[in-house]
Amino acid sequence: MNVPSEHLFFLSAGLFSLGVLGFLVRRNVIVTLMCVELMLNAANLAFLAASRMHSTPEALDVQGPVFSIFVITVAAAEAAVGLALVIALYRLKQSVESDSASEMKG
Amino acid sequence: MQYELVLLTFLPLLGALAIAFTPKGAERLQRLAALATTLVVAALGVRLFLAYGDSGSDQGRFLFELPWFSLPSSYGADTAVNFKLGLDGVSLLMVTLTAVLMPIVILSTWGHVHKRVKEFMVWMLVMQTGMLGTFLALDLVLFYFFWEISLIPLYFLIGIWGGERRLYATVKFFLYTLAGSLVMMVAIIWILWTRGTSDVFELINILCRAPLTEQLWLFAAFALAFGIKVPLLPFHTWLPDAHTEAPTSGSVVLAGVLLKMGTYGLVRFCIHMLPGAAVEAAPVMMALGAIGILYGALLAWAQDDLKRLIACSSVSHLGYVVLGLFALTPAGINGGMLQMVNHGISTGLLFLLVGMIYERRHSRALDAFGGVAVAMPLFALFWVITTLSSVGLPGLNGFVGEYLVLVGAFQASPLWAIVGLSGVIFGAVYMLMATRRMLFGALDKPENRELTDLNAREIGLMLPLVALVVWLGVSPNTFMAKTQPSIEMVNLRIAEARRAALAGLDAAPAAPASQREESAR
Amino acid sequence: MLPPPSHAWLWWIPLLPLIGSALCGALHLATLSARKRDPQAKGLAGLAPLIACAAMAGALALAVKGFLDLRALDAAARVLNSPAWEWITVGDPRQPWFDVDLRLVLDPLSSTLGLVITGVGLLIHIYASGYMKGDAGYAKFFAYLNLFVFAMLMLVLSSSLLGVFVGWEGVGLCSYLLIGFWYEKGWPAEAAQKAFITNRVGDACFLIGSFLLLRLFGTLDMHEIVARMGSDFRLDAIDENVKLNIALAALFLFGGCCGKSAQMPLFTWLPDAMAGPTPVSALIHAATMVTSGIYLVVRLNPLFASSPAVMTLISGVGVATALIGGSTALVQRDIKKVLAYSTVSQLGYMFLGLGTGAFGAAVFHLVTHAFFKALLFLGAGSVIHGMHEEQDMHKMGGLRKHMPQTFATFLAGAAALSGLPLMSGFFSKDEILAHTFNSGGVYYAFWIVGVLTAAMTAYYTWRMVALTFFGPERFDHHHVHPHESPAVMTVPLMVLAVLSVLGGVLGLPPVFHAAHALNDWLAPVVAPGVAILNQLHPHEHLSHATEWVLLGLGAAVALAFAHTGFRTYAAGPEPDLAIGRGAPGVAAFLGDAWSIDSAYSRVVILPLRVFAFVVRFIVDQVVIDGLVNGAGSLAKNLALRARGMASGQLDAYALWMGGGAAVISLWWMWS
Amino acid sequence: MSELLFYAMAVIALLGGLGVIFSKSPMGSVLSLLGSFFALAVIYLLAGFHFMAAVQILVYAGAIMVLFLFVIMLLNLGGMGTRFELSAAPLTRARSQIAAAVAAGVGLAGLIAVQRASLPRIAQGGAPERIDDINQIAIALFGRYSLPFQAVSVLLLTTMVAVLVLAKRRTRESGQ
Repeated sequence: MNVPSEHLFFLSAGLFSLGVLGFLVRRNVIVTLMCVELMLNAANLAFLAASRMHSTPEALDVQGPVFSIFVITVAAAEAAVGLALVIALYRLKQSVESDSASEMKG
Repeated sequence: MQYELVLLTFLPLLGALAIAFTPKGAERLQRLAALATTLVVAALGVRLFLAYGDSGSDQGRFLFELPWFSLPSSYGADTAVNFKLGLDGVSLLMVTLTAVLMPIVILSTWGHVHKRVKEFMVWMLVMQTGMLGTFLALDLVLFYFFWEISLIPLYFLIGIWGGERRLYATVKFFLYTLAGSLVMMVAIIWILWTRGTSDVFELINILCRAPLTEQLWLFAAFALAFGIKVPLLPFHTWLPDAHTEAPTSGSVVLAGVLLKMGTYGLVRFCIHMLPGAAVEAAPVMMALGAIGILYGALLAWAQDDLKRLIACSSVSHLGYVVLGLFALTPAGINGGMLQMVNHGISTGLLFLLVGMIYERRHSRALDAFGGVAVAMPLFALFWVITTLSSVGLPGLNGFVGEYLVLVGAFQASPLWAIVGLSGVIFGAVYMLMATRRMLFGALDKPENRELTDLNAREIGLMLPLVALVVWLGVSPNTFMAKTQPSIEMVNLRIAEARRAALAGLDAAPAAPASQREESAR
Repeated sequence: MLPPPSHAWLWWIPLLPLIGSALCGALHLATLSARKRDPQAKGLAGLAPLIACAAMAGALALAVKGFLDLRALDAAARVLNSPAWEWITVGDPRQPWFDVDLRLVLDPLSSTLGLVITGVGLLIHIYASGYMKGDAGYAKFFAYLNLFVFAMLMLVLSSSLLGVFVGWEGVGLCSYLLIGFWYEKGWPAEAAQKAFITNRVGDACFLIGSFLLLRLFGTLDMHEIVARMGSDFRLDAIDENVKLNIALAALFLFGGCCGKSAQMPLFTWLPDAMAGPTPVSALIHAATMVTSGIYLVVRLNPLFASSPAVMTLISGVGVATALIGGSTALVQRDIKKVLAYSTVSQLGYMFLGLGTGAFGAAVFHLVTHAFFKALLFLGAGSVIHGMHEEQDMHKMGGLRKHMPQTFATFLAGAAALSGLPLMSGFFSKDEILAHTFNSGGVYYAFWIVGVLTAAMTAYYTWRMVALTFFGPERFDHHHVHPHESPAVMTVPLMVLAVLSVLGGVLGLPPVFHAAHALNDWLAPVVAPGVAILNQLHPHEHLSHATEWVLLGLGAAVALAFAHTGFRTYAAGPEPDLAIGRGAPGVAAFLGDAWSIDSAYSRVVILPLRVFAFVVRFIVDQVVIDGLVNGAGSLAKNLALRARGMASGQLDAYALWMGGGAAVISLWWMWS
Repeated sequence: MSELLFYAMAVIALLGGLGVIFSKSPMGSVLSLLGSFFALAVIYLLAGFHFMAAVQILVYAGAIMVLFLFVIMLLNLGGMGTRFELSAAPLTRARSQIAAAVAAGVGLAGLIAVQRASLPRIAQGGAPERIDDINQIAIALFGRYSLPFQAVSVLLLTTMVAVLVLAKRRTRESGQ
C-alpha cells in the first residue's frame, strides 16, 4: 500500500491526543490506564511508520520494530503495576475513583 | 616560629574538641578548660602584638602560606587558592582584642550560663577560631570560609541560651548576615574567575587598575555584606534584637568583635583593595555613617530596655567608625581603626555590667531601677567610668578615636563632620539618661535594696578592660605606632586613586613597583 | 620660634591635685565596706581633706614660684614652657599628618588664673573640710574637688587647644559629679545631667572651632596661632575667605565659651547647679570653671579681635545675660539662687568687657569677682550650715547677732559685689563700663543697660543682706539654733574678705595716676589683639573729665540703689509678697529667668524627645524592620500559595503534566 | 484497494479511541480499545510489519487487555448497568475543557511536526512489502540492543514482584 507516511503520523497524532484527552478527563483509574495504553500504541505506530519510511528493499530498517517491542514490554509492565495499584486502591477505598485517594496533600 | 599564626587560630578549636570529650556533667572542668584555652590564646596574641613591628624579632613569623586547592578561572591557569594567614597593621589591633577579650567573656559566663555549659563553651571556642581566622585570612576564599564559620556559633549561642524572643532574633540575625555574605560570594567568584588569583595582596595591586565601573560593582557587593555586619544605617534592625536576646557573653563578643569584622572588611576589601570605588563612594558612605550616628543616638534615647539602649548605642558608635574610615584622610582612617577597638572595649564593659545587674535583678527595664548607686557603689563606679569612656571623655579611650574621626571627617566634608558631631551631644544625652534613671535617685524599690555589690570575680574580669580604657586614652600612640606602616599603604592607595579620579583616568596608573606590598608590612 | 627652655616642674602644678584626687579616691573606696556597716564611720577617710589641702598648697606654692620667675623675666619674654608630651601622632613620627603634643605654658595670663584657681581653691578646700564634716562621701568629695582643680589647671596651663579641651571636658565632668554629689535626693542628679549636656553642646561648638583653626593654621597650638596672628599680621592683607573662616572659628569658640561660662543661650544650667554642696558652687560655679570662657577669649585675643562682628556679638550676649541675670536675682527667695543669677550677671559683664576689646578689664573683673563671689557663696554656705540646710531667705532674718564673723565678711563681699566706692568690684566693673562707653556706636546702648544692671546688682545684693542678717528672726526657734561656723570655715571667709576689699589695688583707673598693675602685667599677652583693634579703628583714651564723671556716676548709682534695697527689705520680706500679689505675672516671669528654661524644654527638648520616639516606633520598627520582616513574610505567603497546587488530586497533576507537555511541544514546534 | 482498507482501519482505530473515553462502563472501554488494537494490527499488516501485527494481537490484545478484563471482573464493576461513575457530561466541567485544549494542543503539535518535518516522499516505488524480517530483528535485539533487552527483562521481573506485593491480600495488617 503506498499510503504516504504523513497519514500514518497523522493517525498516530490523533490516537495520541485521544489518549491524552481520555487520561485527563476520565476519573476512573482503569480507564486512565487504558488511555495510557492507547498513547503507547500511538507511539508504536509512529515508530513503525518511521521505520517504514526509512526502509528500502535492500536495507530494511529494523530499529522501528525493535523499539516498538520494547514499548510493548514496558506497556505490559506498566499495565500490570497499574492494575495491581487499582486492586490495592479498591481494597482500601472500595472505589476506583482517582478523587477518592487525595490524602497525599501538600 | 612559622606556625604561630596557625596555632593562634586553631588552638581554640582544639580546646573545643577537648571540651567536647569531657563528661556531660563536669561543668567546672569544662569552664576551666575553656578559660585555660582562651588564656593561652590571649598570651599568644599579646606576644604577637608586642613582637609585631619592632625590628628585633624576624618578621617572617607574621605570614603563613600553604597551597590549598585550585578553582577554574578564565585566566589561563586555574586560580590557586592557598591557606594564607597573615598579621599586618590593619588586623593587628582586632586580633589582639579578640584574643584578650575571650578569657574575660569566658570568666563572665560563671555568673550567667548554668545550663548546657559544655555546648556553650564549645560554641564559644569555635566562634573564636572563626573570628581570629577572619582577621588573619589574607586569601579571599579563606576569608569567606572563616566569615561563615564565625556566623554559625552565634546562631546557636543566641538560639539556645537567649532571652524570650531568641528564636526570632537569631533567625533574623543569621539570615540577614547570610544574605549579605552570599552577595559577597558572588563578587569573590567574579574576582577569582576574572583575575585568576585569590591572594589579597596581589589583588590589591591588580584591582586598583580595574575599570571604575567594575570596581564600583565589586565595592557595592562587598559594602553590602560588610554594611549589614557593621551595621550600617538601613541594615541595622537585626542588632537590637540580637543583642537583647543574646546571653551576656554572647552580647559582649557580638559587640566586641563580630561587628568589627564588618568594619575590618570595609578597610581591607572596600578601601585598600578597591581604592577607586572607595573614593567614588566615600560621600555616600560618610553620609550613612554620620546619619547613623545621629539615628543610633536618637534610637537609643527612646529605648526603655537597658540592653537595647546599649545595642542602639553600638549603631551610633560604629557610625563613627564608618564616618572615619570613609573620610579617607589619614586622621580619619586611624581614628576609625582606633574607634573599632575602643567600641569593643567600652561596649563590652557595658554589656558585662548589664549582665551583672541582670543576674541580680532579673530585669533590664530602666524603670525597674533607681538609686542602685547607693546599694552597689562599686557597680556605680565601673558603670560611670564605662559611660564616660563610651561618651568620649578626653583622657579615656573613646575621645581619642572620636576626635581623630571628626578631624578626619572635617577635612573631607565639614557637613558630615558636624552631623557626626551631634552624636557627641546625643551620646551624652542617652547614656546619662540611662545612668541617672538606673544609678541615681532615691532607692525606693524594695528589690533594689538588697542588691549585692560586685564580687571579686566580676571586678577581676573588668579590671583589665578598664586598664585598657585608660591606657588607650592616655597614650594611644603605643597602639597607633604599630598600625602605622600598613595604614600608610592604604593612604598611598587612596592618594593614587584620588589622582586618577582627578585626572579622569579610567584606571589608576600601574602601581609603582617600588612599594608592591609583597611582604605583609 | 625661640627654642623654649623646658621647665619640667611645671607639670607638677596639675599633677599634684591629680595625685591628691587619686589618693582621696583610694581612701574612699578603701573605707567603702566600713561605711557600709556604719555610715558615720570616719576611719581613714578623715585624712582626705589633709591630702587634698596639701596638694592644693603644693600647687599654690608652685604657682607662686612660677609667678615670681615670670616677674624676674623682662616683659616681652615672659613665657615658661614645659617639655612636650606626644599624645596623639597620626602618620610616621618624622613628618606626621596630624599630631598633638601636650605642652604646659606659664605666661602672665595663665599664671594669674593659676594663682586665682589654686589660691581661692585652697581656701575653699579648707572651708569644705569643715562644711562637709558629717557627710558619708567625705573622701569622695575631696577626690572630686582635686580632680576638678587638676582639670582646671590643665585647661589654663596647656598650650594646645586639645589640652584645653581635656581640661574643658574634665571640669564639665567634675561639675557633673559634684552637682550630683547628693544623688540619692534625685533632683541634684537631674541638675547634674542638665549641666553636663548643656556643657556638651558648648563643647561641640568648641570642637568645631578647633577644627576650623586646624584647617586655618594647620596646628592646634594656641601660642603658635597667636604668634602667627601677632607681629606682622595685616588684617586687610588677608582675603575674604580666610577672614570668614576666622570669624566662624571665633564664633564657634565663643559658642563653647557660652556653654562653659553660662552665657545667654546656654546659661540655664547654672542656677540648677546650686543643687551641689555650697563649696562646689563657690569653687566651680563662681570662681574658676565659669571663667574658662573668658580665659579662652583672652588667650586667643587676636583671633576674636580680627572679627569685629563677633566682638559686637560677644558684648551683646554679655550685656543681655547680665540684664537677665540681674533682673532674675531681684525676686529670688533662695539665697544660693540669688548668688547664682548674680554670677550669671557678672559673667555677662566680663564678656561685655571682652567685646569692647578691654581684655585686661575683663580679667581684672574676673579676679575680683572670684574673690567676692567665692566669699559670698562661702558666707551663704556658713549661713545654711548654721541654719541646718535652710536656704529660703524668707525663713531667715536677724542672723547678725548669731553669726558675727560670717556677717562681717558677708558685708565686705556684698560691698564689693554691689560696687560700693573703693571696693574691688567698683573698680573692675567701672573699668568695663568706661571701656564700653568709650567704644561708641552700639556700645552706648550696652553701656546704658550695663549701668542699669549695676543698679540692679546693688539692689538685690543689699536686699539679700537685709533679708538674711537684719529684720525679725523668721525661723522657729526650737528646731533651728543658728550658730557661728567653726574657725576652719570663718578663717577663709576673712582672707577672702580682705582680698575683696583690697582687690581694687590691682587695677586702679588711670585717673588715680597709679599704674594699672594687672593691665601692665597682661600687656604682652593681649598685645596682638589690641594691635589688630587699633588697625580697625584707633580709639583715643577717655579724657580725665569724662573718667571722673563716670566714676562718680558709678559710685552714685551703687550707693543709691544699695541704700534703697537695704531700706525696703530691712523690715522683712513683705515687699516681696506685695510684688507677688501686685504683679504675679512679672514676678513669675522674672523668677524663672525670663522663663527661658521652660521655653527650652518646650521648644527644644520636647520636640527632640518626640522625634526620638518617632524614630524608634515609626522609622525603625515600622519602616525598616517592616521591610525586613515583610521580605520574610512575603516569601512565606508565596510558598503557601504554591503549596495549594499539591492538592492530592491525581487528575490535577495529570493536567499540569499534560499542560506542560503541550506547552513545551508547541514551543518546540515554533522555536 | 489496500489504501482504502488502511483508511477504514484508521477510522475504526480512532472510533475505538473515542469509545474508550466516552463509553459508559469500563467494560465498554475495554472492548472499544480491543477494537482499536485490532484495527492497528491490520494497519501494521498493510504497512508490511507482519511480525509486529502478530505481536500486537498476541501481547497487547491477548495479554494486556485480558489482564484489564480480569481486573474489571475481579472488582465486579464492569457491568453495563453499573453506576454511571462518569460525571454527567465529561466535557462540561472547566477542568475537562482545559484537558481537551491540552489534548488538542498536543495533537496539533504532532501534526505540525509532521507537516514541517519534510518527510522524504515515498513516491518512488513505495515501501518494501515486508519490513520486519524476524532474523534481522533478532540479530538487532541480541546484538546492538542487548543492553536494553536485559534492562527490559529486569523491568518485567521487578513488575512481577511489585504486583505480587501490591495485590496480595494482607492477612496480618489488613484489619486496620
